[in-house]
Amino acid sequence: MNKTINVTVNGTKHTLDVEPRLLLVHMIREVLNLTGTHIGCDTSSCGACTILLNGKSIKSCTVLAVQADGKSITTIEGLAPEGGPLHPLQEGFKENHGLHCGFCTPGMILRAHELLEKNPNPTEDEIRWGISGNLCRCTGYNNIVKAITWAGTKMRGEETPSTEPEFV
Amino acid sequence: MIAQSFQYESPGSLSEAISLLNKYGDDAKVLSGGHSLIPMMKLRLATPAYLIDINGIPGLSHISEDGGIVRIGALVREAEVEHSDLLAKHFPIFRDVTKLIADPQVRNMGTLGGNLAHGDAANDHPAVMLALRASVAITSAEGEREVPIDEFFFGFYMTAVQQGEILTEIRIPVPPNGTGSAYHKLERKVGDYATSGAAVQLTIGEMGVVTAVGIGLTNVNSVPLRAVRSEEALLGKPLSEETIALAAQYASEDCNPSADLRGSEEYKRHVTGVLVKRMIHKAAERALN
Amino acid sequence: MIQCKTSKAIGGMGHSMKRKEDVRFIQGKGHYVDDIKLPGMLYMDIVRSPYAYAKIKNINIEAAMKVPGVIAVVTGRDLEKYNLHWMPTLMSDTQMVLPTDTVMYQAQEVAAVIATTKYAARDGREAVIVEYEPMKAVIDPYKAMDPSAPVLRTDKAGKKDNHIWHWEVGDKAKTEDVFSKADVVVKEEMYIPRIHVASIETCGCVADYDKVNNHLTMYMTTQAPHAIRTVIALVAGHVGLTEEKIRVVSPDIGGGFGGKVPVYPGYVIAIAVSFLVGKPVKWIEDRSENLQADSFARDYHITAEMAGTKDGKILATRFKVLADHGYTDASANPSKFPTGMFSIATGSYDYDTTYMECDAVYTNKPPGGVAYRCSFRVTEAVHAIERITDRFAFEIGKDPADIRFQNFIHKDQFPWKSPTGWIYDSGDYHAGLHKALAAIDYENLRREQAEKRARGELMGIGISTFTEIVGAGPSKDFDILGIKMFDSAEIRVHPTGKAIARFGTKSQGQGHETTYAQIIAEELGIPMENIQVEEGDTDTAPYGLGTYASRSTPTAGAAAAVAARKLRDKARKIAAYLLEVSEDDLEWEPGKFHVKGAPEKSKTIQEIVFAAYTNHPQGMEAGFEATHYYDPPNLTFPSGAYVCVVDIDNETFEIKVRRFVAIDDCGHIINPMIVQGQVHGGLTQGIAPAMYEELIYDEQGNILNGTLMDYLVPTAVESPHWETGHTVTPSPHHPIGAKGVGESPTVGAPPAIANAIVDALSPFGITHMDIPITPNKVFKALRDKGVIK
Amino acid sequence: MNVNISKTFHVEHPIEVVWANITNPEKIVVCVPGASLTEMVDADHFKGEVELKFGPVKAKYGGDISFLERNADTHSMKMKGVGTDVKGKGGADMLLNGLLTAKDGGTEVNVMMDVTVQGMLAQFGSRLASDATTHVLDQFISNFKNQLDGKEVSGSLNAAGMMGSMIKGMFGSK
Repeated sequence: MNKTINVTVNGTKHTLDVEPRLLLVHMIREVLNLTGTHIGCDTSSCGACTILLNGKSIKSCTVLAVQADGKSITTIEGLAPEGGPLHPLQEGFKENHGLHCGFCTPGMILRAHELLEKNPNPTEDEIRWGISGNLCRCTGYNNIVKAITWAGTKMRGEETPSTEPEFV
Repeated sequence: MIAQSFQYESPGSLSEAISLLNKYGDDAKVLSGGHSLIPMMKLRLATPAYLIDINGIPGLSHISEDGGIVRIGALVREAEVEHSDLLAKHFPIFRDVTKLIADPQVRNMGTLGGNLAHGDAANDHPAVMLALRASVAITSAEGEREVPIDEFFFGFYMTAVQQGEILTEIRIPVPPNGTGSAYHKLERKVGDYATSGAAVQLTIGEMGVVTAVGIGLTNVNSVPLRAVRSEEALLGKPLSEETIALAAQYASEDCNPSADLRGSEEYKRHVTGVLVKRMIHKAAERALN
Repeated sequence: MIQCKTSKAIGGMGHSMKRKEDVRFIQGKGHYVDDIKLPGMLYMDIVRSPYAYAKIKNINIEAAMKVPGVIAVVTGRDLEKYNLHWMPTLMSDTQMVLPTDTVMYQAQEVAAVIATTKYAARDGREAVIVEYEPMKAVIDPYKAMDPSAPVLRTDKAGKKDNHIWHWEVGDKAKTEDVFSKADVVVKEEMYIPRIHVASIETCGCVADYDKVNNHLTMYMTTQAPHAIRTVIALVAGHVGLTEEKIRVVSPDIGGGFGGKVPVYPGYVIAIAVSFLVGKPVKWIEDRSENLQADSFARDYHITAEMAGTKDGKILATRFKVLADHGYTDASANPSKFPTGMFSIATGSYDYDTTYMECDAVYTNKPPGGVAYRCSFRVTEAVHAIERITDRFAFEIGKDPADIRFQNFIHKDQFPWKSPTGWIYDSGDYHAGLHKALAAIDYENLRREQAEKRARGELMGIGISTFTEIVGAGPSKDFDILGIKMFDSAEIRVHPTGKAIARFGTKSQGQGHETTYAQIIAEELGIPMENIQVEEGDTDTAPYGLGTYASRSTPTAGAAAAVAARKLRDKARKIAAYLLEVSEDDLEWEPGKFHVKGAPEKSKTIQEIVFAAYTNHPQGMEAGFEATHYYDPPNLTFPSGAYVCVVDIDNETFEIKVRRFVAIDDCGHIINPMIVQGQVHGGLTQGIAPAMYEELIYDEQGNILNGTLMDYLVPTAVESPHWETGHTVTPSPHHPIGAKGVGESPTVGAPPAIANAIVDALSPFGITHMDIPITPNKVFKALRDKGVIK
Repeated sequence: MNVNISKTFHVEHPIEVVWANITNPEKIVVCVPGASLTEMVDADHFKGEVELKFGPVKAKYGGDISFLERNADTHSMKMKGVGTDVKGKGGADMLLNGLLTAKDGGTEVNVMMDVTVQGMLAQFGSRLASDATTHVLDQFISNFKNQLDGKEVSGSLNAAGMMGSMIKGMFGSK
């Protein structure tokens, strides 16, 4: 038996008739066609499907769409206006080579979003623990840490550090 | 990975939830944080016909203190446990344990009630609750009953929560001054289930004598294990390297770990002793500060 | 030192240009296979075997067909009618698409369910009931070699054992002679575990067959779209799908690492179904399917031996390998090299005697032997030589750094012919190791270690100085299924001076859209911002063998440079015409030709290109386009010196990598930021098998860690803060002096870590530990030595 | 995946009575919690089903059971069950060895259970398998004792339910 839910996604209200077993990530990707949110595992291990649910980062592969009824969702597509200025995290990832294949990136950025909100000036160790629910197979994490640090600096209104690689 | 179809109910009150559980019986499952249940459903290891989502029920999300008891609603999220100042004040162990549970996103969803009600000795809160000598409130159509934590776990995925019942609150006695608590687990990588874990709370009275102690162990027995002999080795005596070593040795001897991908039985026994020793030291240090 | 010939505005080689591809990825606009949605698209899900070895007695599809939305269930018997139930592997072995009677490993494809929605397909999969008759599985490769073992490949007529092939290289008699006379001989048994790339995006495809036009468009996660097109034509040509009717599109790929080179049964079934029903069919693996059924890497059992003198001179090595290939040899090695480039195992050291042999066997495990960020068995080779070198140093009581300096091939000895016949192009191993040791402050670390040992603390320092072999490869020796391993570039410069360049390779995160543009910018002076790079569409890109084994820069990168140079030659002619001087009077500077001695008389590349369309010399072909198929004269031999420090908790035996310094030499560097990024990523995929990852099977052939809950991909917490640097020893034969780098760190890191851990435990007489080295294994090793009771 | 567990217990019944019980398929099969006998093929071969439930996880196996040995002289029996998950997700083989020894007027019973699991349960339930087997054996022993004492043994029993209701009775405070 389907259930009608109301969700606000990236600021737009939707009323959807969904099967109770529909996973939130499938609602986002298949029903709303927001394909920036990815699926990397079945067991809430990889974090590629991370989105913000009422501002909190969650793994949308392990949440049912019906559980989002009455709530608001932010996906990577909603982080900054299309074609408009990038969010400091998006900019930070680009400037600091915080991504290779790009598959984990949306989840990583949304997780970092909540991390910086709760802790605007995190240490390297706090960042590493803060993104421990997100797997990246390409970057070795050094530059993701650097990207989040850079974004934090920018969001605090401070001068951003150099993005040149320390590769001597 | 997609779950088998089920009927979804989101009751607005506890009584409504309980009547649904009674109506659907064995075919119904309670959905709280869902981070143990939904993966099992996606793998179709679990195929409940009815899912009773209790997240919309008011009155289950509190952390409060009254009459020397800290009360934690079953729906309190791990992230809230992690950041609660009230809990941090009385039980530094919660900061230790929550940091080691899964990852931040899972902690935003996962609940303390669910962690206990799942009845998995590999979960971390059971050992903590043993150390803190908590009790658990379980509500059914007949009302509420309070079950001491020692009488809560019965086997793999088996707890005192029966058909038609919901775990509603966790109650922890506020310890006296001079109490400290600590938890650590060994994990293969961050977010993993424990290879072994130890939770310790102890109270140090005059002359350095241990006046109260609780020690719980994670994932080294089919049910969460209280290290009874380890507690006895400390209780009523001044804390010393000898008593601590004895407590560690007893924990190592009394646990029943099985060999698996996390390690051999011998290794698990060994590190259980090490963890108990370290957590006693850490709890004692906190007790004295 | 990296020196740039172009300005940052042009962005040629040596500049850390920000990546062009990132703009879409950071905004969620990457376009991966699972993002494709076509009208009328059907969804496929696959029924898999719960048994490692079993006869299929019956497949009951009745209930599945009753599931709403399910339109078909395809079995091996259905494919058999079209002779599509078997297919060739990249090693010319054979592999089932769907079985008709026997399953050979757990999670093998058994039947495919086709439905109108993803959810219905999964429900249908659950409703297919397969009756099996389980048989006793052969899991241990040594047992598979036993004459009493059941013959697994009964489909092969006359097959009487589980042996696949034997390979050997070197001088057996001479090696035996040196070993028998040597002062010192050391030997270790080493297992390089079965591991999985676990790229965050799993594999999948959308097969879109158009019945009216008899045309197939195959969108798929492949690192080698052209080779795949040819393979599809070879497999399905007999049903009318000939190569001109096939277009393979590889959109953005969420990590490959070699796992997206093979042709998996799911792809072929999707094509077959689309062909039969005339509708697009999407198949996307789950993570557990990916881990359990896709090609694995490694699984080499190596006996390594080294002979030397008492004072540390290496005289000879000997390696004997047993390779577990699962039920079919589905590696992706060049035809002539069934063990890939394992023969690089003589390492970075100057000696002339070696003998290596390898036997490959069938077991009831998933097929493969492909890649984990290194496909050609270089990781296995480097692990063997770097571990046995340390073992030798330990035996004679010499510092592992000293023994390396003593035996390194000197930079003046290049090109150097190895005892197995490779011609190392260039290297400066001494410089690399000196730099790494200085960066980590080696002497002080050894002092600290001595103090800690006195206090009973466990600290270890490990070194790995490896020689890589990448860039396959010269066509005289290298092919995949007969196709020579060249690669290609096509550059088209538009009249306004902006360009599009297309390649036969396919980036999976390596940043080709940026680095290829930089190579062309370097050669033509057109700003890299104005060069659009495209890959992955066989209808538009020139033929190439794809991206794996760190071959893109050595092959397609070289092709880009050569094609650009063809254009520069043409530009010189046009410039001479426009400036009314002889070609010899012109001098090139990035972006323009000027008249020698009169720099104010010049034509920019943009002016020249415009003229190529508007005002070109009589008799000259119009336009400004060039294509090149580059056949490398040799492989490239990158190298590295890695030093690692570990601390081991002396009670719990948890291992922490305190510091890790990696100095890489990949010749001339195109983009330091990207090279460093590749090194970081490769190092994390080096620590992974060294300390965390291994696919584990029980005696019945059940995979015990087929999800990411138990297959331990490192997070940011396990992955240390990598310290990286470089030396530059250009490849003398490569047009831009570059070598590959992507797999170097994955090759070099595991022995550095293993050496460090063994070093920490060496006071207790421990001389070797198999990776992944876990606290549990350290505990066991110390217990076996009686250190722990 | 293989789990091997052995337990020894004492019952206050003469060895021949115990022997008669342990070698009677209709009696022994129902002592396995969740198991039922569905068909007698011949004296040594029969068919049965086992339904197990652990929290949210349920598994149902159907299969062939046979006596490999029933030696009245040595009072030793071997029984083998070959089961298949009814949803086709794998199988489980169980070897049950029983050895009786007369002791102190009663009987000492040694039971060894050797369970090999293949498929889904082996893959995802590795933590469960060992505990589950122990649990099943404990329940088996408890049922076996009850049966000898003439108490009721429910064939469709599920482990969690029984344990839970027992506990509820003991500790319930309504």
